[in-house]
Amino acid sequence: MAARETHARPTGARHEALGLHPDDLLEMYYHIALARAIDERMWVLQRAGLVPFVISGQGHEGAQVGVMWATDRTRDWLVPYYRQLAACLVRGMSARDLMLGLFAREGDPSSGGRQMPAHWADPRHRIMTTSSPVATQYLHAVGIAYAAKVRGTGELVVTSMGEGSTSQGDWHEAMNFAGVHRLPVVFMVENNRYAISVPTRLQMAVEDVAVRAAGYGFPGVVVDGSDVLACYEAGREAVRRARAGEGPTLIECKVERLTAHSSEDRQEKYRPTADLEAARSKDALVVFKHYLEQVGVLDEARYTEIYRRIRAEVNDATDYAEARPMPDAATVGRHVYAEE
Amino acid sequence: MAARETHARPTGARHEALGLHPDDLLEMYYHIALARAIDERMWVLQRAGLVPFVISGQGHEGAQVGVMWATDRTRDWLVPYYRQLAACLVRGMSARDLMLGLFAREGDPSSGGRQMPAHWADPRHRIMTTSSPVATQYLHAVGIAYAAKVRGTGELVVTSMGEGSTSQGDWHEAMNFAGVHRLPVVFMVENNRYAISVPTRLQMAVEDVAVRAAGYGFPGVVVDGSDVLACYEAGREAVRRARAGEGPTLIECKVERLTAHSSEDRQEKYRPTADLEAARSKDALVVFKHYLEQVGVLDEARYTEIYRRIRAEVNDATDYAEARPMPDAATVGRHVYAEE
Amino acid sequence: MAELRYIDAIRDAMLTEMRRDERVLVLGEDVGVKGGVFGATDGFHAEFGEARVLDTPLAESLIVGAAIGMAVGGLRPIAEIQFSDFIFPAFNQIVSEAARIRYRSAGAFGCPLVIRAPYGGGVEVHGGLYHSQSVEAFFAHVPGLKVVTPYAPSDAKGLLIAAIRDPDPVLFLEHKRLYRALREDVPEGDYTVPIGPALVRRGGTTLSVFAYGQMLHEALRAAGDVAAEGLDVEVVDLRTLRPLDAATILASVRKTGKALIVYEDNRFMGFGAEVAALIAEEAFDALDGPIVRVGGLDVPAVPYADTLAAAFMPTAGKIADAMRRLAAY
Amino acid sequence: MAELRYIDAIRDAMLTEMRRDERVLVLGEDVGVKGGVFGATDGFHAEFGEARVLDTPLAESLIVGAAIGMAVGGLRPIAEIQFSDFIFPAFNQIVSEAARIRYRSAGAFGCPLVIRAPYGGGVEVHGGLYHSQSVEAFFAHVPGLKVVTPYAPSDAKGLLIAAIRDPDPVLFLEHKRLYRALREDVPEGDYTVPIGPALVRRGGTTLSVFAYGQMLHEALRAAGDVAAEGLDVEVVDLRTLRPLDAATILASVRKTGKALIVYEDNRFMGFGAEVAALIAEEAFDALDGPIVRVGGLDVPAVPYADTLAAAFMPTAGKIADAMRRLAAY
Ligand SMILES: Cc1ncc(C[n+]2csc(CCOP(=O)(O)OP(=O)(O)O)c2C)c(N)n1
Ligand SMILES: Cc1ncc(C[n+]2csc(CCOP(=O)(O)OP(=O)(O)O)c2C)c(N)n1
Ligand SMILES: [Mg+2]
Ligand SMILES: [Mg+2]
Repeated sequence: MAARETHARPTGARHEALGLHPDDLLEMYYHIALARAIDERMWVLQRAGLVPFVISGQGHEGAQVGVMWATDRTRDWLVPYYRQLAACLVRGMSARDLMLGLFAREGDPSSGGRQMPAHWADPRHRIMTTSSPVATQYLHAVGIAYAAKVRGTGELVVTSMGEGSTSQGDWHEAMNFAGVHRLPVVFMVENNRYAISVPTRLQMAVEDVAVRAAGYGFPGVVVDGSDVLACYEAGREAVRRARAGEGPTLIECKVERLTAHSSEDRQEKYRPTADLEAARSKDALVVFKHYLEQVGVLDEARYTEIYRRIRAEVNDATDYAEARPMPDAATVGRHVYAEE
Repeated sequence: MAARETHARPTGARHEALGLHPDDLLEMYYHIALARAIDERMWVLQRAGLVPFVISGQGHEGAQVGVMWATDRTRDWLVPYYRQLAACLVRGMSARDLMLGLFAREGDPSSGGRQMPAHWADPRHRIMTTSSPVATQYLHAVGIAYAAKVRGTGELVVTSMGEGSTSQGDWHEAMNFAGVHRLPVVFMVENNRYAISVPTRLQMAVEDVAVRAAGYGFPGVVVDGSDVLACYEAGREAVRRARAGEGPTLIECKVERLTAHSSEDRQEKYRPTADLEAARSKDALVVFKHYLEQVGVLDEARYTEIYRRIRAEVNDATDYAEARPMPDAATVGRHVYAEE
Repeated sequence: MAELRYIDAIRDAMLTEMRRDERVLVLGEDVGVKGGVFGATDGFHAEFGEARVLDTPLAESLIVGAAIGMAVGGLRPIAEIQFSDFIFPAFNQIVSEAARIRYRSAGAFGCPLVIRAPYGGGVEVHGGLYHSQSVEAFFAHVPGLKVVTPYAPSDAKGLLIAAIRDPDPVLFLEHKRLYRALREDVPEGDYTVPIGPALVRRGGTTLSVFAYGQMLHEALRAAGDVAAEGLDVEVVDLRTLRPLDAATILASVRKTGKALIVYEDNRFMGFGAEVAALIAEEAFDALDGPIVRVGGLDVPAVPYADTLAAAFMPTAGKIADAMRRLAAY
Repeated sequence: MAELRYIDAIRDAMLTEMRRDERVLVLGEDVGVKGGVFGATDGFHAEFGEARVLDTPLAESLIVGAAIGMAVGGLRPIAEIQFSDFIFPAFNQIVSEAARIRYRSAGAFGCPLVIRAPYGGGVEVHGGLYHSQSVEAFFAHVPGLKVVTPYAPSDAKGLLIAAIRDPDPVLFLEHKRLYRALREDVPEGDYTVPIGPALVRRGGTTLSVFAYGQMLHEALRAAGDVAAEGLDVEVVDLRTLRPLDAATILASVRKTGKALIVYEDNRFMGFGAEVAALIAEEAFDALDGPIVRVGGLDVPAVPYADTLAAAFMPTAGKIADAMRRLAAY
């Protein structure tokens, strides 16, 4: 991977060259840190037996915030996958929204408690409803992009999945269609080297899934997912292309899965400890903080302030969601079809 | 395409350099010509109302015979698609076998009259049973190749499909799996620029589907399907790789569909006359004959002899099949499950 | 009113809606310049252009999956599956996705999408194992989907327009043998037939027959044949399989006391099983005889050779025999 | 004999066959070092190596499609679908391919293949819409497939070995709630239970209940509960759904005169429809009451929140109520 890490060590010039203001940087950091804090709380709640299940985005947050930061949050779409907690936050979902989903409580905007946690949806923020069968969302994304193109709305669509999910036929069918019609879509692959327990060695014969984009007639780029600014830069170029009618881009972010696959998984069985430790050194939360300190954007005071704000939000969201009632059993039959 | 046609004009040296004896060449030509003659007869029978349906391999024969000639006909597998009449002949099916399928008569080795014509099967010749849903066969091919590898039989598998069928998810899933396990499989794509009426422009954003092989970690080559020796050469190298444990090869043969998609199709509606005329100039039957004449392998006498033999075979097969009874209605319920 | 064949009525319905509502588009294999392998979209490409008459790559999961996205993105897609036999690669997108978008988002998202698929076989179809299948049973089982299979040209038009305007995904199954079989007066322009209600096509008192699609045609013929023998058979056209019109079915059985269900699909677990189960539970007290099903053979699909295809198919003759036996019970 | 849980019996069956026959291999997602998400292949990777315990790429159509090729190529693949909810991408390969290889080649080729899939939900499963589904109805409709869904650990072992040795494709459905629920004496080593025959698990005279999988457990509990009220309920474990053991079903109904069918899957067009239809046609004369079905709600799948999941599921309580009503008819 070294050959592809062409970015110099962070200097002040980097974010400035990207046109990012220190306030942007702090907001980006806040979203990464908030996502992590919510996520960690979810595990605590699961271990305490308060919720039955959690699936996590830890280690993916920097890539998501970087790429999503380049989109227009009022009109663009996100067609997410289950690790995109941070992306959903950037799109405007709140900690309360996410906690309502975790607890499956009344008012959960994603599914009204019908889906497992991490199956987000929010039409207010153009977050398409998430399903479990992997890769299906790529096809929805190209369909939404086609509609945007035909209707001339100027919208674009970001969608994502893990590297394992690229083995599904739907992935290929979506890539192909997007290439043929030069659709305004940004395909993310969050490559964390594992599909549950299956390592990339058994998943694909190439190191970078991004090389496949050439076979569909559009660019594929590889970025270090711990380098938030590099992700932003890749996202910005992909957004520019999509907006200009130049078509799709595949952005492969090399990320690390810092937790087990889900609360049902015990990764020690298949993942060497050394591998997990190495992963921790590629944590965008740490790397980006370091950058912000170096360039003088983040100092102790600001840091404390951000974490105070986050802690309050997470506590509030947890208390709020836990206090909400379970969905009314009488509603189980609703919304199978449109209601008059 | 010009850039990829790197072969010089035919000279005696070409087939000699490939180690092909004049007898091989004549046998190859015979198979191409026989396939064409059977195919043409099928259309005649269909137009005469003697059979309800025909789907054709005209224009694909040279590519098939070229590639298949490189395989070992006693142990290798063919997992065919509906245009591979010529490939099935090379594998050992007879004109009678094919005509029994066309007429759907008792004794049809492919399906006992259960399938539409061109859905071949023959365990004696290791021709896997063909189905209609396109691209499914690529997955069967990689499964057979996996079995061959695990069992250490030294067998390899050739499978094929049209360029349109590469848009199916199954295509991708098979390519990926074959790459991961370096399976002994030769993937052919017979690119005739149309999927029924849909031109490649709407099918894929790249000119050569072969470029996609790189994304699966193995070579993809493009060959001119009217150049039988080039197809043989590509096949030979692919077979060598497979046999040596180096894994799969994708061979994209640029061929021409000289007929409508099937007897149900009227191609004038979507295909310009000029396009069809251009296609005729790329007919391997003509191009290969020309080569054989140039290098002095085929003369008038041999030509007449070959066609006499072919005419007799086609007539015999037609008469034989037509005279056979229809399948006994009482057998309709057999072979849903294994019989004791 | 114009005398139209079934296929013309289908075409007319789409044409009407595409002219009325520019969100409506068709997509599928060969629907463009070729106008579809059965001609359902003949001329559309010239009138509406490539963006709204979209020849897709050869991939059914794409066709349905992208159509879902189009529906969410504000369009009204009509996806054509070239033959219903090729709908299975799209099974996941239909069952796990289209049918659940609304439920799983608790109503926040909807999926107004029509999937048209020609189905069915018979000796005349010469379709063999993969161009003849009946697929309704798989999909009628799926909550969130509607499944419609009209018999008459006017219903084909009216139900298709209703399907296009429906806020939920509709699988629209067209029996290939009906396409060019009969002509019927079909109202011009805007005309809808509601999704749901069945229709008594022939009143009778001896027994009730429930059928749809091509089998309705066979059932009507059989009813005509046995009428001479004094059997007064009621024939109900189910038209919509999901939601099923239980009221009309039960009312008919309550009147006649006997039920015969005819379908071309494999008998075991075919759609007739649900109709039988419904009657056996809800109208048991009214039954004067066993609930009889006449279905296709339990072999993978309709074989190609005429002899075998004939052996597979339920026909008017076989149906008439079943009527006689049931009437005599 | 060893006291085994269901999951252990499954594991034991595969282990027995893999040791006995080196053509047998397992493939699927996470079946390797991890040993499967439910542990069915725990330890296999170490014992048999990567080639015979194959972690596939994340693609179900590949898993089944390649397994078909492996079967044709002389192996005996056991394909694991991680959750039955994820079997739909493989629908085409199962229905159009595996189930038809033999028929379409008039017996020249066969496809000895087992597809294992954990299914089912319930409040305790917390699976939500995509980790809880019952999928048997779709597949029981398919000629050429066999569909098996054992309830007891010993049956799980015996039927799985029978499935592995079967010359035709078998879909083997394991209810997730049974995995660790009960223990039973299971014969060690080579042990088969034939595919096909149903089993009367509790004899009775008041009415017959037909169920399978987890619902059999609920039905047995309900039968126990109503016994105190004087209802003598017969409970039949169907075990194999295709081929269905019509003889045992009909004999039971002929004895009791009343039939109740219980299944967790969506009620409409669920497997119970076929059982009801069979009885309504073949044992009508013996019926003393309506054929009653208790099934899952007709919503897309089992919702996640406990309140909603409970509302979805047929439970012993609901089944007992149905027994009482039917007995009183
Ligand atoms: C069609 C389908 N098959 C199987 C699963 C079960 N499953 C859930 S996540 C997962 C692994 C996904 O790996 P990857 O795509 O790399 O994403 P990651 O979880 O690593 O982010 C699997 C096999 C599923 N959700 N959908
Ligand atoms: C899954 C599936 N969808 C649709 C069809 C109908 N169909 C048969 S052949 C064909 C076009 C195939 O085009 P291509 O792959 O380029 O092969 P060619 O016929 O040109 O050799 C189509 C759409 C099919 N057989 N299978
Ligand atoms: Mg991963
Ligand atoms: Mg083609």
